[in-house]
Amino acid sequence: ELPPRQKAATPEGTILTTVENDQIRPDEEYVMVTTAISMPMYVNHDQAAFKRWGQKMGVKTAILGPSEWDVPAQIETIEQVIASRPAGLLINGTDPGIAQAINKAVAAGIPTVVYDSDVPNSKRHAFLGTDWYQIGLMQGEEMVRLTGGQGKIAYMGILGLTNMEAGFQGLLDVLKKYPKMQVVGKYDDKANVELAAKITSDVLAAHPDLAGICGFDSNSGPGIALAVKEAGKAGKVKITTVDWEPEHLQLVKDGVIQMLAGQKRELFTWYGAQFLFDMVHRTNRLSSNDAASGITNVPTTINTGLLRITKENVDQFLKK
Amino acid sequence: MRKLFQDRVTSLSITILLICLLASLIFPKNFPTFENLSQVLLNLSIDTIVAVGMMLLLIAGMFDLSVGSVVAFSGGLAANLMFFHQVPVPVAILAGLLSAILIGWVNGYLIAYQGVNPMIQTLAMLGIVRGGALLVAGANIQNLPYWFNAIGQARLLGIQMPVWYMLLTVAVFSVLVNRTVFFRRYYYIGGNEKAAELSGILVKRMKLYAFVLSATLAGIAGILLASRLGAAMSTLGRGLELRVITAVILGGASLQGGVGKIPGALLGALFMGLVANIMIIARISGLWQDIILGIILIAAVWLDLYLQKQSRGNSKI
Amino acid sequence: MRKLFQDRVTSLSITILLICLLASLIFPKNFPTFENLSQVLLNLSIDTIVAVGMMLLLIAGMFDLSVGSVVAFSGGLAANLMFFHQVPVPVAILAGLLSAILIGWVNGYLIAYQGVNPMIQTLAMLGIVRGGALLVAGANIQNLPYWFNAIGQARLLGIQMPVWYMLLTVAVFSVLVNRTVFFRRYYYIGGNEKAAELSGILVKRMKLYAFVLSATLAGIAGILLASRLGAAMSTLGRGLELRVITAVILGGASLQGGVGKIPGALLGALFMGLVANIMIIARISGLWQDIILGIILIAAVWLDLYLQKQSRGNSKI
Amino acid sequence: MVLQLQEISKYFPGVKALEAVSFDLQPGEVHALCGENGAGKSTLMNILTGNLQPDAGTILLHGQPTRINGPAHAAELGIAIVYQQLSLTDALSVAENIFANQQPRNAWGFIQYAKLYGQTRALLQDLQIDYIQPKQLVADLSPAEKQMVEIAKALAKKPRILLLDEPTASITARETKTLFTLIKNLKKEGKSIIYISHRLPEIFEIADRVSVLKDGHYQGTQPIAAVTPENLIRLMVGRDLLGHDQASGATNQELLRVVNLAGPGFANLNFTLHKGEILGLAGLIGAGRSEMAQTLFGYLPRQQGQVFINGQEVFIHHPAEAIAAGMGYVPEERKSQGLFLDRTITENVVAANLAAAAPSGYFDFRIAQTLALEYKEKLQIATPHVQQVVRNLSGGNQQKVVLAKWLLTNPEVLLVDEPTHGIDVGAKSEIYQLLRQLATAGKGILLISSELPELLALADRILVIRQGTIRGELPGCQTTEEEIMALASW
Ligand SMILES: Nc1ncnc2c1ncn2[C@@H]1O[C@H](COP(=O)(O)OP(=O)(O)OP(=O)(O)O)[C@@H](O)[C@H]1O
Ligand SMILES: Nc1ncnc2c1ncn2[C@@H]1O[C@H](COP(=O)(O)OP(=O)(O)OP(=O)(O)O)[C@@H](O)[C@H]1O
Ligand SMILES: [Mg+2]
Ligand SMILES: [Mg+2]
Repeated sequence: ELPPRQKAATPEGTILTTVENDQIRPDEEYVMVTTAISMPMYVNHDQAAFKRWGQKMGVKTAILGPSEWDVPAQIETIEQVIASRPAGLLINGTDPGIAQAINKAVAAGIPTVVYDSDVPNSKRHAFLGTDWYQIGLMQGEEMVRLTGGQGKIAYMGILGLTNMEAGFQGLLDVLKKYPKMQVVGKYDDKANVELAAKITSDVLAAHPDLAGICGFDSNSGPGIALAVKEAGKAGKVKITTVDWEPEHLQLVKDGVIQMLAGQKRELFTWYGAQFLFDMVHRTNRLSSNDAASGITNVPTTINTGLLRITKENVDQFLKK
Repeated sequence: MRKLFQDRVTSLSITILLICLLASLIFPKNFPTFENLSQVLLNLSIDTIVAVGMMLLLIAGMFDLSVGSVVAFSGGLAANLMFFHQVPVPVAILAGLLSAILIGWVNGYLIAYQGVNPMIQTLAMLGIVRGGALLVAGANIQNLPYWFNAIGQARLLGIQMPVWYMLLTVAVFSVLVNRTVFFRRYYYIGGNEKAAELSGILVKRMKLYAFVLSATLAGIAGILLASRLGAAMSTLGRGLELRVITAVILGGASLQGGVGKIPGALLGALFMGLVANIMIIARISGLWQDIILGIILIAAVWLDLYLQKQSRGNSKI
Repeated sequence: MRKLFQDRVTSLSITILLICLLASLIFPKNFPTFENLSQVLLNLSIDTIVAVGMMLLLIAGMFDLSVGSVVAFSGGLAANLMFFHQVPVPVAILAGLLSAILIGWVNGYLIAYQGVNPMIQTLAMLGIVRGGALLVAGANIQNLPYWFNAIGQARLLGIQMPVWYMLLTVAVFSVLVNRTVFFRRYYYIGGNEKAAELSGILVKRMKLYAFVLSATLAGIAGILLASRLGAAMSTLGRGLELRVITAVILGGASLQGGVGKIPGALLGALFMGLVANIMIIARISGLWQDIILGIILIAAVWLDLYLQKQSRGNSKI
Repeated sequence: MVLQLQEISKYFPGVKALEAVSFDLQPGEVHALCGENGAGKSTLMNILTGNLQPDAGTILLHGQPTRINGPAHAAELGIAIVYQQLSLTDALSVAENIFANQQPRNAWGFIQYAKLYGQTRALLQDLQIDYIQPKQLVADLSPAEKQMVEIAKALAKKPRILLLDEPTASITARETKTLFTLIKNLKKEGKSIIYISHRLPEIFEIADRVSVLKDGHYQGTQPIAAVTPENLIRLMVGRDLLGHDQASGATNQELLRVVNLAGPGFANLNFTLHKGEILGLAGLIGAGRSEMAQTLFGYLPRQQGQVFINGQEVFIHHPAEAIAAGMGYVPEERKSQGLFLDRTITENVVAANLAAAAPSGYFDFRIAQTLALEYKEKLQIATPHVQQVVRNLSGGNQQKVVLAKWLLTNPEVLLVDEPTHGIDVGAKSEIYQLLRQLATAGKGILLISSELPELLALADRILVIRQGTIRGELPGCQTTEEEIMALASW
């Protein structure tokens, strides 16, 4: 029995578990599937908001996925969850490779929303998130501003992740425009603070005149900052990085990190879940049978935008 | 009854049956369904194919940490050739497998003939091949040819193909390892290398073959995984080596070598797959997953030991 | 001259000296500077403290995969107590260390007295303790007391404290392991467990102690790391176990047990740290790093074997 | 009474290793313990050193009922043992092995290495084995040297009770003599010694009293003067032994010819082995006989020289090729070189000839088992079943398993290195007969043995080796032990 040939990326299948309006079924459960489920950033933003949403709406929520960054395991989790027919699926778009699993869910009639990074080849009903390319652009532009458009730049993240590679591309595209900016290296910190610190101090030894470093994963920032601090170059070597965990914010406040490109992760999952709810409850009906007419009654793609956190506004975030 | 617990394959089978029974009672709607169980099998098929090779290595008293990278590399290379160079599907697959064989050969040659420490050799190879996977697969290669994807996505009797490949691999190697002179030699090598050499077994050559075989199986697994996902990613198979070694040891092998049976590889993987599945069904999430899995692992091994001791009587040594 | 290469500590020292010399010649401005070298040492200090305990375990023929999590947990627990419960710094540190001791004790007890497979036990413990680290330090704890941060951030002779702690640990354990009856027993245990038992060594108890010791050192490392960072994070120490085991094996230990010397732990870590440092100074970036590091690792081990063979003459073992 | 055992029993699954054994030991006595392989001698010793706990019975030490918890406790109680299975650690030096866990230390608990090596040197001198260096690694010693180190290790504990479990099984006459002098000295100091050996002449030379075990049952104790070798054997075996003087079947047809062979530790080896002949190799410890055999067998690298089998030159680089050329090699160290201790008897027996159990191309367990059973009968391996793990066999029975493994390959040329190492008198005569039969069937046997009576009884010719070269050739039937020793030592 051969698999179906790839068709155009439009949602198919009828949404099975529709419920009229605001009545909540007792077994109405929304499941979020991510990878690296215990990463603090995910726990404190995505998952916290999703849980709050569930409590507010009075529906069941569950958060599943492997504890390490393991895309195949995330796919496996999605596939196993499909078997238990949740009301809706909220999926962290960690890699385009999860398209197959998303399509399975859609084909099984489960409303499926992707957040964080889009999975373009999939039939997901909706996407909310940020464009990682934009994160790269933002870091690049800030770096240009901080260094006056000249000097040596290094950057690091997890190599081989699609969203991060897009971010790297954004950064490079900005730097390309400034011939006096020289990229001296791309490094793999494997999402590890100690490794990020090691790489940074080695880079500082290699390039005593380094102008700036950009980090692309949650652990890059603290690691880079540690090494720069220990080398006594805090403030001299400019750092821009992603995410706004307490330690990132503190480092901005201390003047070690100059800018954070933050994502509005709470919005991803809060509104993502709401989209699922609205699909299930057909809150906004656009036709007599939206699923049959091949449309969804929620926005298809939403860019939640980025936060720019610098020393000027960091206090507001710290006080949150 | 007593004898049962002396053999890990039997005792693990019983444990697995009990777990299934219990899970069926607690989650009658979600656990014992065809859909769920076939999905569990599908999810462990890749690991199990790798685990068969690892079991053989452990029987011979060795192990290979580079298999996870080989999974990523072989799939990545095949995908790269198909996508960027329009190489026909079978040729691309063959290239992926050949690359795996080559990696296994280098590991085996340096370990068996040059005496390089297996841990350092295969760990270094893990890094090298992971780097290679990044080179060939970049972030991600998608839109692979239909016939390539069909290999891993087609179904037979409603069950996706990788499950069948896995069962075939386990069955074939069970018979081979049990019944052929060639493979039985690995028990002797793992039991006492010197005595094996003096009994006329070409220990070095056999070791080389074992690494080649294990890498080849990892290569096959990599192709299957890429085909199943319809995409090649350089991060595939990360951490797979430790997962597989754990499954294999759970299935009755020992790092000291000389013991283990091929079906144990499947059972070990199945045990871990079922525990993971039940935790998903029970909606246990986040940090509790690791904690509970850890406790269950220890408890399972401890229980097995306890039953063994009981059935052996109280004899010391 | 010939004898030199029989001992890994000497041969590795020579290799490291040669590497340093070469790097100083090629990169005279960047490599042989006080800042660079002291930073290299600082970056490997945490790993090395853990490696000392791991070396002892490997000498005794065992290993511990849970150390990476223990690093995160002990620091996390101490930070949690200081930050949320205003516990005085020394008490919090003590609590962190006690938790590490407890973890080591559980590992050691189950492995030595209950016979649980060390690989499965410590891998399961890795998961459990990582979960625990998330519980105590989930949100990442900042703003730790000044005196706590001072432990890891203060400097002596311009070099940050962790380097001194590392040197102290290596020195103390080198002497102890070399010169005390208690620690020398581990060579007997690793060399031939049964013979050790027959020689009147309480093998089980000694094994338990080794796990406790290794976990304690990991606990110390964790406190130091948190103090150096001025923060506790649940993700600290990820992948540290394999890095440390590699360093220790490079430093002359073997998974079979019975061999290895404590300074080897430092030398192994130093070798890897220097290679990474030089690669970056040499402008090798990104994925090539892993590939080249892997090749250098294999080459170093192979060369060492080759020289050993030469110096031993052609006698077969 | 130093030590009294009352009704000691010990059971293993399927085996009654000891059944109500009683026994006593007087101060200043050498008490020999005799019995067939698997009679329970080592088990009894293991009970005395606390490795095993008896299932029933009491141990009275100096009249006090005592529970011996383990080897450490036994050492505290003044009991030391020379194990039948070596208890040394290869990766450590001789000195550290001898003083394992009791290295001399200062007030701070630090080991005093100078003292350690000094004491070791003195001890080795006492044992007249000072050709062994205290700093040498045990891994580099030959089995015989290891055995001497093992003895030194027991003596280093200055025990009041010394248990010797087949201490002479792998050493030569010269070391045996030193050992006996030592034992006599200990006796004079009032120490008590339990002495286990399968070599009856030794027992008559050294023992004051002798006790016999048979199948785990105590057969009684007698003063040595009251027994003769014949009735001792009858007590042990339960029957009289057949005389094994069989005519030599040596022919003049050349089977194996070695020309100018050189390898690690020996050079210029020239000899011919004929069909039907048993050629003995005599020599002291470290003479290089094992190296010669292992080089011939392709295990050690050949440096130069030629080897002919049936007139055809053979080029052997690996034991596999040696087996293919019709050779077999029974190694001297059965534990590390001959056996797969954690595998069953069946699997060990077929190890060197797996094809024999796979006539159809597929390995067949039942055929393997049949073969194992056949050899269990032939060699009288004492075990309830052939699925027993070899580690659980008594030393002598383990040796028979190694022999069975090589007999199954049906070699033309069989190299046997200390083939009766640890084998009881009954089984020994069976093995002698077996070797004779093989020779009569036209095979050639190269017999390396440190037991001179064995060489004299079996060999058609004896080559005496000293320091890696042949120092003389003696006719087996006419020469004497003195003549051999004269050539073997200076
Ligand atoms: N751990 C064990 N498990 C099962 N059976 C055992 C074990 N140890 C010993 N035996 C059995 O107990 C019996 C006595 O063995 P023991 O080693 O005491 O014999 P022995 O008299 O020393 O023989 P030998 O002269 O061959 O050394 C043998 O039949 C042996 O197979
Ligand atoms: N692995 C080794 N490494 C170094 N030297 C060794 C090794 N094995 C044996 N020797 C040495 O080689 C010499 C020959 O030993 P070998 O065991 O061949 O003597 P042998 O004549 O067979 O004596 P035996 O009667 O003990 O069997 C000895 O001096 C021994 O110390
Ligand atoms: Mg015995
Ligand atoms: Mg010898």
